[in-house]
Amino acid sequence: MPVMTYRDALRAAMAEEMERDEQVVLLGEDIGVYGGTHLVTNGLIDQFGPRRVIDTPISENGFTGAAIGMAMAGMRPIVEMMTWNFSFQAADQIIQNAAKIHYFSGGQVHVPLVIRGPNGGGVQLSAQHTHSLEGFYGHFPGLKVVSPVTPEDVKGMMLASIRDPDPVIFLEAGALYGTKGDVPEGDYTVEFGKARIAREGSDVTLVAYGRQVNMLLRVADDLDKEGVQAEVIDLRSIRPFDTETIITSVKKTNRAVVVQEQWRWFSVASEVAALIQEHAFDYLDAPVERVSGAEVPAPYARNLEVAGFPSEEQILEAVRRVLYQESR
Amino acid sequence: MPVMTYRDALRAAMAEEMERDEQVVLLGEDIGVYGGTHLVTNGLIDQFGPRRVIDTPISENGFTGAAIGMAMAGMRPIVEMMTWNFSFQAADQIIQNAAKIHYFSGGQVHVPLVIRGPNGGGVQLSAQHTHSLEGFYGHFPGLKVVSPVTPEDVKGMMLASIRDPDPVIFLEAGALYGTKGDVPEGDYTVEFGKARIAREGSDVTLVAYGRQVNMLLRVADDLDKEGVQAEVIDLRSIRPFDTETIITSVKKTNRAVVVQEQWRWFSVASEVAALIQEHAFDYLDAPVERVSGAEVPAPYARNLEVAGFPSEEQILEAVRRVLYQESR
Amino acid sequence: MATTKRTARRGKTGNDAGTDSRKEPQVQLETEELISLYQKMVEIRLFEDACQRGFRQGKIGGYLHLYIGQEAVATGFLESHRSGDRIITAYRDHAHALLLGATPRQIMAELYGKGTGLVKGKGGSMHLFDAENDFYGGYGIVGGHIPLGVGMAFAAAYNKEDSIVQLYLGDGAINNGAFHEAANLSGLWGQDGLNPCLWILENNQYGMGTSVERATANTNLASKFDAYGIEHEQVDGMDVVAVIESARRASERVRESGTPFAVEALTYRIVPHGAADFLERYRTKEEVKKWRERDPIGLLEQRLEDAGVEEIAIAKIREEKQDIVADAVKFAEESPVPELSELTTDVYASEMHVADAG
Amino acid sequence: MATTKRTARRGKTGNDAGTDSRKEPQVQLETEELISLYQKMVEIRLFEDACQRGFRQGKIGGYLHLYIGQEAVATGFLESHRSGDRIITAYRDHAHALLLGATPRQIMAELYGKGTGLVKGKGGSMHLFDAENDFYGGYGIVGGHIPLGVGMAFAAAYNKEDSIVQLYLGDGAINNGAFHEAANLSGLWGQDGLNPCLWILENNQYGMGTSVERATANTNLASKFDAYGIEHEQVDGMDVVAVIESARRASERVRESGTPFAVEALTYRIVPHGAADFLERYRTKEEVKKWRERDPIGLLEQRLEDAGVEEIAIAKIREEKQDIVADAVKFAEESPVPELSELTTDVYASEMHVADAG
Ligand SMILES: Cc1ncc(C[n+]2csc(CCOP(=O)(O)OP(=O)(O)O)c2C)c(N)n1
Ligand SMILES: Cc1ncc(C[n+]2csc(CCOP(=O)(O)OP(=O)(O)O)c2C)c(N)n1
Ligand SMILES: [Mg+2]
Ligand SMILES: [Mg+2]
Repeated sequence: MPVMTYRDALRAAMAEEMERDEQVVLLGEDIGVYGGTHLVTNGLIDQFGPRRVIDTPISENGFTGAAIGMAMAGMRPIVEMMTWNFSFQAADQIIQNAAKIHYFSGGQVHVPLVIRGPNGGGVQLSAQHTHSLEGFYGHFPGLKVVSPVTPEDVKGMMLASIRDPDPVIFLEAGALYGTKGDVPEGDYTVEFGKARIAREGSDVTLVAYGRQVNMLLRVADDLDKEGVQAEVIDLRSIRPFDTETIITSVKKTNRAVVVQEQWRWFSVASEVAALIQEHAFDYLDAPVERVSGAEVPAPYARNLEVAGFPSEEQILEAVRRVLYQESR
Repeated sequence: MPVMTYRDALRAAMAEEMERDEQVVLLGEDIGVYGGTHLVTNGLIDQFGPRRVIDTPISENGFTGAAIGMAMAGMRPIVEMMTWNFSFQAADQIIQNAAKIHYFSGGQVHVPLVIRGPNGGGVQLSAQHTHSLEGFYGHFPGLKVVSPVTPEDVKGMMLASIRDPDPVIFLEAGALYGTKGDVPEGDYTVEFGKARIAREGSDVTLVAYGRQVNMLLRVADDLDKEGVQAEVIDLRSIRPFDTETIITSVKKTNRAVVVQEQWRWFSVASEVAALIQEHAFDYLDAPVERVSGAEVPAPYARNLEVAGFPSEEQILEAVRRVLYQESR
Repeated sequence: MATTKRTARRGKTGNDAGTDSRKEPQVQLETEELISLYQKMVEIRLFEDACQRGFRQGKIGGYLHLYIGQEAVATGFLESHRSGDRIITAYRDHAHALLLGATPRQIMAELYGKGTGLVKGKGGSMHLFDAENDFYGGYGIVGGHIPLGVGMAFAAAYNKEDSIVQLYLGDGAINNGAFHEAANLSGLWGQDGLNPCLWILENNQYGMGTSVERATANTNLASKFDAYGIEHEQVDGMDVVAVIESARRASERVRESGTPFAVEALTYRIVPHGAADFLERYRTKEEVKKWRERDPIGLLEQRLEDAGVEEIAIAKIREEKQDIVADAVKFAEESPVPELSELTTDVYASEMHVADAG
Repeated sequence: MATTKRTARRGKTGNDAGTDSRKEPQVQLETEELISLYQKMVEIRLFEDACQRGFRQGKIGGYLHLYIGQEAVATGFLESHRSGDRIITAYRDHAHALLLGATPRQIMAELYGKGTGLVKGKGGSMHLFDAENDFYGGYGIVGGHIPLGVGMAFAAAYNKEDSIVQLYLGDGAINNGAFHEAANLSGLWGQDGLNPCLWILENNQYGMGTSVERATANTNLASKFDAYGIEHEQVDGMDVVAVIESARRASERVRESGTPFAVEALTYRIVPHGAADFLERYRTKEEVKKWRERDPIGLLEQRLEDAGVEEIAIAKIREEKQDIVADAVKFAEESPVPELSELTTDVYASEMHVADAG
């Protein structure tokens, strides 16, 4: 299989689908002439022209709404949020229109729209530029929310997203744009609502999505040395959500740790813990542990920033607690 | 104690504090000349004049941001969201500025701001006008989020909110504006982060906030007849959150049901369930049950709407399940 | 006529758009056409009256916003509607749906929350949709629908449909950021012929209880389109013939060029903002009375009389329409409520099941 | 000078603001004053150069936006700053902080993420704050800070402070809905003398890689304030003397009246948008070169020479400032990183403990 970066997998999916379907267009700030601030759309304007790769003014609410209108009229727009941090300005369009029009139109109209862009912490971008919005958008029925981590999934889920008749919130792990992985040749899609078992194991279930999955794989390696076999689950899709894969795993391991970069209160990890205790109550040997970002707006200084993100140490400690190797 | 409606308790708190402190001003759409669409601010423009009761154009982002600026310059503005459904347009100001300025200014500036208005479902307001946003805003460090249900708490928490040095998201149970209750005389505040035991009981812990608390009290009455003593906890404050009161209760009852009008995924109930399994794992005799709104945008037709809100029946069933009177 | 009074009333409008919104229109309509217009406008008026009754009886719930006083605007503009032109507006949307071809039965059943409703009882008054007849809603958040209209106009041009969008908005909505961002996109895309969008600003003088003068320092609302390079004019929104004249010219221009154009229709909401409102402290009875003298239906009756149509013929139209509306109410009353299973349909267009939705 | 070229370049501006932004200013400055301006502008320039180096060395992280080419704007406007006047801008904020009195040490330490930084290492380049010296930030979301400035102006008038707000924004930000809503409030409140806000639009021709022409159909940005009833003018933002002239007049007017006024300063960002950017496909080398000929520091040197200041005196200023900047870098390098306990302070101003935060 060819090896590709996360970034290139994204671009390939979009370019291939644009070749196939003229109704697919891109909108966003500086995605065309400038080449995309993260170079995800680099070169596409040369390939498809400015009618299909549309540079927009700085008006997230306006162009997201316009894209919804295009979708209602039969197009398949892909909106780039330069970063998801800017999407609060578009929250009204995403939550009040994209998510609900199909319903309140009694099914007459639907919104085949993808909104994509980097999500999650980067390198010292500080408070206004550091958010993980899986739970924030995942809360709303009518939206689909995905957060792939491998280049293979990135391409397959992007293709699935573009072809999906509903609005998809596509949360990219911005910090991983340069990471590489195998990507199958030819046309393929990765179904929403199916988690991926990134590593099998029998002693403890570790759950994450986005770049924390890679962290869990490293932790699992460490645990392996200690003779602990961790099963690592990559959620991939936040809405729809794959409860079954998690429960099956926990019924086997009897222990679970959920890791996320986002704040803990009212989050994805809250839901995962709630679901596990609900569906695997009699199988749990220890409370589900959660490791989340510090409850602070992201600081700038590198040492503070690092201290605020979940660390491998914190995860290890949590695993030890669920294994009762360390007191809670 | 004098009896007051929810609405009047709100107005009394604001009016009294406006008398005391000239820096307190109100902003919002049609809160002045029109009298407030829910009459909460009715008459205040006559009492305090248009410089302090400021009718704004329909620009939630703009006037919320302006209020943040006022607060930074030493004022204590209270913003009315005509309904919280419109706050998505102001999400950028609330989340990116109000919540974070104190932090990213290194503590130099703070934002004593209250944003208030009705939240939660009403009577057939349908998809765009029906949201419960406790978890949505509660997710963000830097914000405080409260959701009182009795007129006594409404007044005491509004006074506490206005005097608070931080931004407070004040979520009113719009459906209860006309309900009455005792309100203490004189000046008093209700501390944030303390849940209220609305009814004591030993057999099961029922947790809610807002108008679902009243529903739980009715359910508790029904259960009483069956000989089941339910303890009803009114969270009152979502951020800060009173974990202790809940855990203490569950350690006594060994069973819990959490009820909310908001959607279940990534919500307040998720967090409550996660917290209980975390802190009272060995005390739990059954998985924590959650009863939430249907996972659909709110429909208009009354029969559908009612079917989408949590019902007393659903709650009763959930209670029976945690009591193992009914199979899960 | 009250030209001077209006000018005085609008005070500091700085109205230099060069359009005297009250001059006698040039367009000549046949008597047949006038009658047809009257039929439409009376149907709207009577339909709205019936809604108000249904609301008072508690049979209609939620928010209900009536179009009484503004009938000439949508009626006039939709005379220029060609099949395929997409129409979008806010929550004051009954007239638009009716004029585009939804039946009074379908709409009334929707308001009654019945399964036979235009959107199956799911949307209610604020969310009428009739995509088959080119009506794309029906939205409840002020400003929120505006970018959608601009996007639909883009799509029309992109797909060389030769259709345009009629995008309606209110005087209150113009102060919302969504308007600004969308109008800017419209002007920008229009430079490449990619935005055949006819902006129809229904200036009914108030956004809820806030007059234009209390909502913005520049009360010449049409002039706000200058910021986006969008040309504009004003029209007397009480006179359906004047509206038709403007609509024809404007929609043709938009269709030919693919560039947007804006018309501010000066009109008046004679009834309270919502059907639940009763206090109207924000305006005087005298003001309402003065505007009532220019009630669009009254003005049209005048034109009919001038054209020699007999009072009895006019009365007959009203009766016919009264019957149609009564039939709609009956239909709505008798229709079944939606099946409970409808609660969870239409959340997703895909097969995704709602139960494992999140 | 390049008056004609500029006019040509701006193409369809429809620039009818009546201001020829290139005419020789009337204001007469003493040589001392010119020297003082030069000191400030050179300090900014050298400071920014040092930032760029620190960024390349990996010692400065995050986003870093430099003010090179635009020095005359903040320098000129802040000459009119009176103690108590609040200043607010976006993320291109080093110059503003320096001019208001934050030391190069404090700012550089902030950029280096040190505990001695202006905001304790918590905000970084985009979030400088120095409230004691009237600087209210420092914001990273385009458009987001604009309503704050309008609110602060309201507060100043409400409390009869006799102070004004200088509210800076970019040509890209003007297309954002936050601008529209805030400008509308400013114009509206200004009618009652409740908005002493001086709007300073730094039109550096680009929002990131998008030129003004590609961002809006009406490229006369100052004219956009008409929609809000806010008067405006344009000024040559490369000539600090011209800026000072405009700033004096405008700020006095705002202070006296309590009403807003807007100045569009035509300027140019000579460096890439952010320090991490290298591709500049969106503009030509020739264009940059032409603007460089009007580098604000070069223009001021010309004025100094015309006033008889010797080349050697000018060089000496540069050296002094180079030393100050070098000292700041050294200070930043040697300062300790913040205590880890700082992670959880300043989340709330109240006693609320972060651990039970939610
Ligand atoms: C964002 C938002 N804010 C507030 C409201 C409440 N609201 C509903 S209608 C209305 C007035 C709108 O005025 P205008 O645009 O002039 O339309 P009109 O009602 O006059 O037809 C307001 C404030 C809303 N629906 N959405
Ligand atoms: C809402 C939002 N969208 C996008 C961005 C990314 N971004 C940062 S700066 C910038 C350009 C802003 O241009 P302008 O206002 O002209 O200021 P300048 O950088 O030229 O000083 C963009 C698009 C952002 N920070 N916020
Ligand atoms: Mg109106
Ligand atoms: Mg710029």
